[in-house]
Amino acid sequence: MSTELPLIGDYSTPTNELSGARIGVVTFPGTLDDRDAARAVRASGAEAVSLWHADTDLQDVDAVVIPGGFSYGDYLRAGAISRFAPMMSKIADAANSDAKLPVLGICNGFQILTESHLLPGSMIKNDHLKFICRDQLLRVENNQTAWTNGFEAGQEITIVLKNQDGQYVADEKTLDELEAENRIAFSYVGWNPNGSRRSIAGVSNKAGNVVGLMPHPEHAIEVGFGPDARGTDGLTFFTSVLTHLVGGKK
Amino acid sequence: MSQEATKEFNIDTVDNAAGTPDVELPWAELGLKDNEFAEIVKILGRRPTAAELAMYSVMWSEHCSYKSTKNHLRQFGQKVTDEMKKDLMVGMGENAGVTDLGDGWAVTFKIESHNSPSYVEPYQGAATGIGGIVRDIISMGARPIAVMDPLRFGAIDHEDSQRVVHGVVSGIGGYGNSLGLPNIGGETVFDPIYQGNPLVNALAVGALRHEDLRLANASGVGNKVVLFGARTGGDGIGGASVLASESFDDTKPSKRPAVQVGDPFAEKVLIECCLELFKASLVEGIQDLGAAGISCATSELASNGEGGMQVELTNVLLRDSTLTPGEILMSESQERMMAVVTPENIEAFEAVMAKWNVEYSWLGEVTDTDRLIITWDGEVIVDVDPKTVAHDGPVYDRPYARPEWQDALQADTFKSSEAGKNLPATGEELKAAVLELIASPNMCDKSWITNQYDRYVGGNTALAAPDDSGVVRIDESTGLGVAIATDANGRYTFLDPYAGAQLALAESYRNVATSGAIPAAVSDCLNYGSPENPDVMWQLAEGIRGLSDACMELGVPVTGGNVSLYNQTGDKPIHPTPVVATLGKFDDVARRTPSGWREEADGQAIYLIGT
Amino acid sequence: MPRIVVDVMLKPEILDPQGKAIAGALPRLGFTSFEAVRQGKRFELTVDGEVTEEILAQAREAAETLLSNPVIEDVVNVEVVED
Amino acid sequence: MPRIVVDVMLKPEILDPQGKAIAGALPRLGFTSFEAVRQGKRFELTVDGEVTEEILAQAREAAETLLSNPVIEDVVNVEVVED
Ligand SMILES: Nc1ncnc2c1ncn2[C@@H]1O[C@H](COP(=O)(O)OP(=O)(O)O)[C@@H](O)[C@H]1O
Repeated sequence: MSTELPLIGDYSTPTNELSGARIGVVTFPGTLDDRDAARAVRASGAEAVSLWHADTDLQDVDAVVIPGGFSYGDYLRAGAISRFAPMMSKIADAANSDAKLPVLGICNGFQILTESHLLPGSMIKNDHLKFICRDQLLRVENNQTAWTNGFEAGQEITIVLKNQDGQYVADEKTLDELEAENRIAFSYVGWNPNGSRRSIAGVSNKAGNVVGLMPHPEHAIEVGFGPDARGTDGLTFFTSVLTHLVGGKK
Repeated sequence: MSQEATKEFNIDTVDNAAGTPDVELPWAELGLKDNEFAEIVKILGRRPTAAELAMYSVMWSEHCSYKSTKNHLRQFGQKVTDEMKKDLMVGMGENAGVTDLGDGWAVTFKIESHNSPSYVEPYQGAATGIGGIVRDIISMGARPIAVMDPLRFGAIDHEDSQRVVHGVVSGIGGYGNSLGLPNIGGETVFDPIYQGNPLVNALAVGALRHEDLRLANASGVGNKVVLFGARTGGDGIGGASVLASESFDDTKPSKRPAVQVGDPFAEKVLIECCLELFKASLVEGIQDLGAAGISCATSELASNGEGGMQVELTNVLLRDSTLTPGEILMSESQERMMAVVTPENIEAFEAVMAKWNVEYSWLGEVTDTDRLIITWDGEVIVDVDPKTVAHDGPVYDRPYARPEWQDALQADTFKSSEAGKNLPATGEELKAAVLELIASPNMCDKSWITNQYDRYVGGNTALAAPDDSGVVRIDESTGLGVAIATDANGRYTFLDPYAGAQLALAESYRNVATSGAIPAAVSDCLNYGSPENPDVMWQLAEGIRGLSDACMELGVPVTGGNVSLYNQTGDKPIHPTPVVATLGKFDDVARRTPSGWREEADGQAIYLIGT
Repeated sequence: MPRIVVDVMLKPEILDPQGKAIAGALPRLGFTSFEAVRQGKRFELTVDGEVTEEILAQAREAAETLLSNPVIEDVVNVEVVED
Repeated sequence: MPRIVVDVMLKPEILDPQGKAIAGALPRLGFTSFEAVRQGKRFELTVDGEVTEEILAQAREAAETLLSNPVIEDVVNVEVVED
């Protein structure tokens, strides 16, 4: 049986609800990687649930992915306008509540999370001023978060990097804090592709339920369609959160 | 008509035109020839109104009417066998051809040029080139799934090349990346012949379910015509619009932009919005707005459908309130679409617009008259048979002849040249020659370009740069997909216009075949100089003859394409450059074969196949 | 119609990649008098009618919340321009 | 150090997608007093020493040639700011 390219908001097929977990994927106007993120969620065994930026119903999801793209064209600043979406306030509340909803922000999603102040710092234009798309080597610095517990600490992984505004910046005090609190989740290995401070590729909040990173794990989940045409390192992000949800290691 | 409106625009109504046969009209400035203007008067039985003149002049331009090439392009439709047509669901003539893929899937693809705008303003010119070709794909009812960009620039070390090359590449990336369409390939060629005339061709491919196929036609009396997407501005009307004379008095319109600026965010929203419309079957016919804007959309929708169309032009949402009716009809503002909707579906249509926050306005409806009637505040300013605007434009049999210099050109081999006397003889010299060759800008690594393009978005890219063809999966459950390669060689085609076009096809066909796909369809972008030059016209005629013969020989139909003429700097035409895109089918892209050996396994055998 | 101009610059301690690129290009074009360059944003908000104190306050708030990101940027100027 | 401020805006007749996106967002955040928004660029060129007429002329020329794209943009302002 053939399936159609799903419209946004229609991730019903094919599902594989082994874990019973429901993971929300948010779509803003201009979001690009929502269907890819939904595919990654399904590939990990969970159910992908479409969340529309203008809605306020979190639909009882167990975790949320804010995917990449150019929401509102990134015209003002990446993530600047999306941050004010009704769905974002719901997500922020849930992330900060006792339930500590796991939230993963990828690329534009990371930018939205920093604009929302759920994560520290911000992103400015790449130091070389160009869009860059490449297979990127990362080191998992913190495997104690909801989205990284399936990795070994210090493990090197390859996932896709593609962005225009990926240079992570924060003041020195914040950077020191991040380091001291082990909140740098990922750093670039080999070459720093956008001039990020301290080679930071991703960070987490204090509780470890909110993680943001510039590279795209959802593009490295399937042999033949990812980095090097082989890499599937991205899948572990999504299986990690399932482990987290069933009370596995943090 | 109110006195106010008369004063502001001096609206030239049909009645007024009938009563004032001797008013001078700026038809020559609008690019019409005297015989063409005379033909318009004959068709209408009176002088055209300013608005009608605007419509005819843009629709009868070379760009929209193919008046110099129509007679030759026919061969693409004639040199076909039933076998070649077997999988063809929509052939040439629509916005893009559609090929059956099996399993209820179809694919549509097309290549187009945006050469001259990309020279004037490289970033925006290239960006809007991507935008335009993607809208062609949407208008077939398809979801765009990938883009490609065959590019040709002047010498890499020329002072102007930096502006053009970096502008074009970032424009293509800036727009394509923001749409979420993977860039799966292209070409980059440097040659001084393209110095003042770079070639920026853009290809888009889309996938659709058979039942979602939409065509550009307006049928069903009483159905409503809607314009949606961006507002209409003065884009593409050009500097000081000659239509200023539309107001036949001294009130000058405000400035018209010399270039169009693309809004990829608006286009991305438009894509999703259209797909929802298709899925819910909310539009009967749909047309993208590109060159010739509303003139093109209304006249094509009306002439392809049954019946006529009535449109009230003051309903068009404007970005610039000083636009005259003729300018509104000619405007090339980007990111707009026109659709025909049944009255029952209006509410649902508006709900989709509201969801995506897209502006729209109801312009008019389909009528039973066979006429395209456009009013301004109720006054009739256009009353034409839409076919005369959209399809019955002038057709020219331009004279052509094999240039006298062609023999000398072919005789002038490298071996007989000064440099040729120093052909590498020793191993050392050969090594130096090889190094020189691979260091040339045309041979060297293109990742400095392709790394600025997102090749992963969508999660379906099975091959992209540096492979010989791009491969995308369409159906996740079966692996069904397509391979596409674009190729051209202006130098070969200059030497032999017939064989050169065939070689372009042969190369793209081979690239698709070696990736493991079965070649199934061809789209071409014919970049040539001025058709009024018999030498160039001969190159063009030979190119089309060569390509159509080769398609017949290989059994692949041309499903659509684009002709770009007048590519020249001063009197010097570019090399004839027919860019050919071949599309191949995969029943499972898992079987795609990358170029080169990627697996780190020693001991693989290398074969050389062919002659 | 009057406009309210809002100017936003990256905070001085944040390296500005665009400004740096321009600073590098200027001397190559013969413009040698400039020590440093920074690139920021200028917004023009058009107001239909008079710019009241209240509207100006709105503009200031929009400047701080939407038009700039206080983590990396400063609003350096909000002023009314009459045409 | 004195700075020369150069303001560049898209020509009025050119579509400004950035301004459009902001204009769309403002009312959703309760800022309803603005008819239109346009987004441009502000450059600050730092001068080491006094801003002579000659340096100002250089800045004007740089504004027209490098800092703006005359096909789609206008230099709307070049002025000296002393700190
Ligand atoms: N402008 C471009 N856009 C996208 N891909 C490009 C472009 N130019 C070159 N490429 C890609 O780079 C790779 C190498 O190109 P090229 O050096 O022209 O290869 P070849 O000589 O084998 O045709 C190919 O995969 C081609 O599709």
